Amino acid sequence: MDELETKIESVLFWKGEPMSRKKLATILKVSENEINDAVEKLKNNLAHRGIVLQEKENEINLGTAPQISNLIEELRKEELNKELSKATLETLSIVLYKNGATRAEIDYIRGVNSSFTLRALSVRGLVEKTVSETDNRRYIYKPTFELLSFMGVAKIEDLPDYEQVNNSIHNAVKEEDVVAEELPIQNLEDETTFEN
Amino acid sequence: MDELETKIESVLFWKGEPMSRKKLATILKVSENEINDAVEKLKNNLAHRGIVLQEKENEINLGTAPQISNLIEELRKEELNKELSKATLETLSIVLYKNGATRAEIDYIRGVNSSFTLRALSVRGLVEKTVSETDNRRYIYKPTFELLSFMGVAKIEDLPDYEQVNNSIHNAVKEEDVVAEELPIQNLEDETTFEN
Amino acid sequence: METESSSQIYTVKTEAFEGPFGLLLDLVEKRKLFINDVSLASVTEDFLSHMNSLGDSGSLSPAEITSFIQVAATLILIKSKSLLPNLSLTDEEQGDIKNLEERLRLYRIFMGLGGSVKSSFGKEMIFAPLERKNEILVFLPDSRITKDTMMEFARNVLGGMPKKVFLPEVEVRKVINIEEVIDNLTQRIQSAITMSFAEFSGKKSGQHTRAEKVTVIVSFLAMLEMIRNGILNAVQNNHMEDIIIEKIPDSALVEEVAGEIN
Repeated sequence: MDELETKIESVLFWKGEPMSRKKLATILKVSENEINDAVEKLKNNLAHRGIVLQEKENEINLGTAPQISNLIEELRKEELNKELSKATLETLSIVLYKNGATRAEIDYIRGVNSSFTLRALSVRGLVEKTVSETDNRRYIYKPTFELLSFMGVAKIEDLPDYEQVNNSIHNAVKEEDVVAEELPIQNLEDETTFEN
Repeated sequence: MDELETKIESVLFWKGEPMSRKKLATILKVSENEINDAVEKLKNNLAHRGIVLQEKENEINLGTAPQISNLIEELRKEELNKELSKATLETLSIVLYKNGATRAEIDYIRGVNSSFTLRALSVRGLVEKTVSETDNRRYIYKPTFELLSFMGVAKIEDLPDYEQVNNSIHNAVKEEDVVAEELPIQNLEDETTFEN
Repeated sequence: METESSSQIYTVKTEAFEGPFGLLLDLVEKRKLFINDVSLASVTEDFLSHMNSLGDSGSLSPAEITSFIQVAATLILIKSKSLLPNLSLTDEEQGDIKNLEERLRLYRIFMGLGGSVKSSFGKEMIFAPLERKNEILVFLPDSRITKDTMMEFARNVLGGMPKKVFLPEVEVRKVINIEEVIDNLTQRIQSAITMSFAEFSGKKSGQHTRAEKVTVIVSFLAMLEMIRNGILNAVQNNHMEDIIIEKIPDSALVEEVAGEIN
């Protein structure tokens, strides 16, 4: 294990929360490319261990290996809320397999207004609302590390059939903007609603 | 890495504090000898990494590698001295005006998960986590005495418009049922997501 | 909370919340059909009568009624066109039909994915480490924590929460609009019947005799009348009910506070 890799592992362990690669580069006084290389190595090193490295966009995080799930669950004092309503499942599958979606896109696919479902998912920490990188007037609901953790995947691409599904739906959803105005309540609400 | 070693690493990583070999043997349903062998292997495996295995009498623990201690100390100072985010201040205001709140209540009012912001507030001694007097399975976040005196209030009721804002918060949390109707998700008792 | 197996057949009355696509897809799939205009035309009557009974039972919120009605309007178009091929549709109407098919296909994809999410969710999980204990007790406040800023933040976050309000007028307008759509379609169908009178007698009509075809159309018109009344009932039963919408938070206030401090 090289020095940078060691440091990254240490810092992530100490922090116990997700950190951005950018932040790590600043702290460790190296380039982001160097961070990326070291993270790749660290990930390989952790491949068959009790700790996994999770990745999401620019952030990385350490967690327990999914195969130990039952054991840790037993050790926890509090019960996990694993309940998912039909509305929640639909919404989560859209947010996951599209790797982030606007509320208009979600409403378009579901045929119903999803604002309450999205708020509840956000309260549970399973999705987060972020400003679109390409259009700062739009909000995108994205999967959180917490959601990836519940799904037991280190990164979004590890979801079953992700690649295949993601390709096929991207081709199919192009027309969403045209129809967004048809949706109930849509126009009454502003996307800033849940901002914090 | 064999299975037992993986499990030990996972549990120690998750727990973040020293555990006795005996306790590990009980949890993992193996003999103490088996634990000793696996711990020896784990120690060797971790020898040149960012996470090290520490032993003290009969207890073992995972910690950051000693050669990284200066870096960690720097990070700790930086974390303690950085400006509080808007999200953190917002969370603090609810803890103050609710005069003690569960994380679920704070999440519900804010519409987002507040684990990280509550952690940031705890680390800086602004709020403290206590077990609820009425329900010992629930944690309540309370403002610290130091915070109140820093703000120049002798008691929480001296906050401006305390009664009115406090009432609004109580009503907002009560209305929870109304909103949860469509989304059978919200559970005030549920502190589980990130926390223990 | 659903604990039922995925094989359980959709039942209209029991589900607390089921959007129009769930119902429509179920009707199409029960008949083992592909999603296209032909299959949608064949399930239109079923969809409308299910919708009507949902409306009568009062189990739909106004927002839900609206989303069902939107789909119903498009289905009625599809059905009318299938009964009367010479009925001319506007570009917008044709667009609605194409969109409905596409949305339904997408919805089916995500319904399936929802099943796979359900089967992995919470099974083999990754856990974040427990909160590390604070070894050193410190008190490190921030100059922005004052009595006034805390009050502003608290008021602001409360102001941003979803509020209960009355059914917005626009919802009612959309519902009224569907009435017009039905009236308008009824007229168009009636005049199309006259226009295509000759066509009915021709051999193009396949197995249907002229009399049969007229009967089908007349009963569809009767159905439309029933739906029209059903929608009115649903609206009358529901439109005074509260629904909840989001209030736009006055985030400017927080910024103002922050600005004052900086």
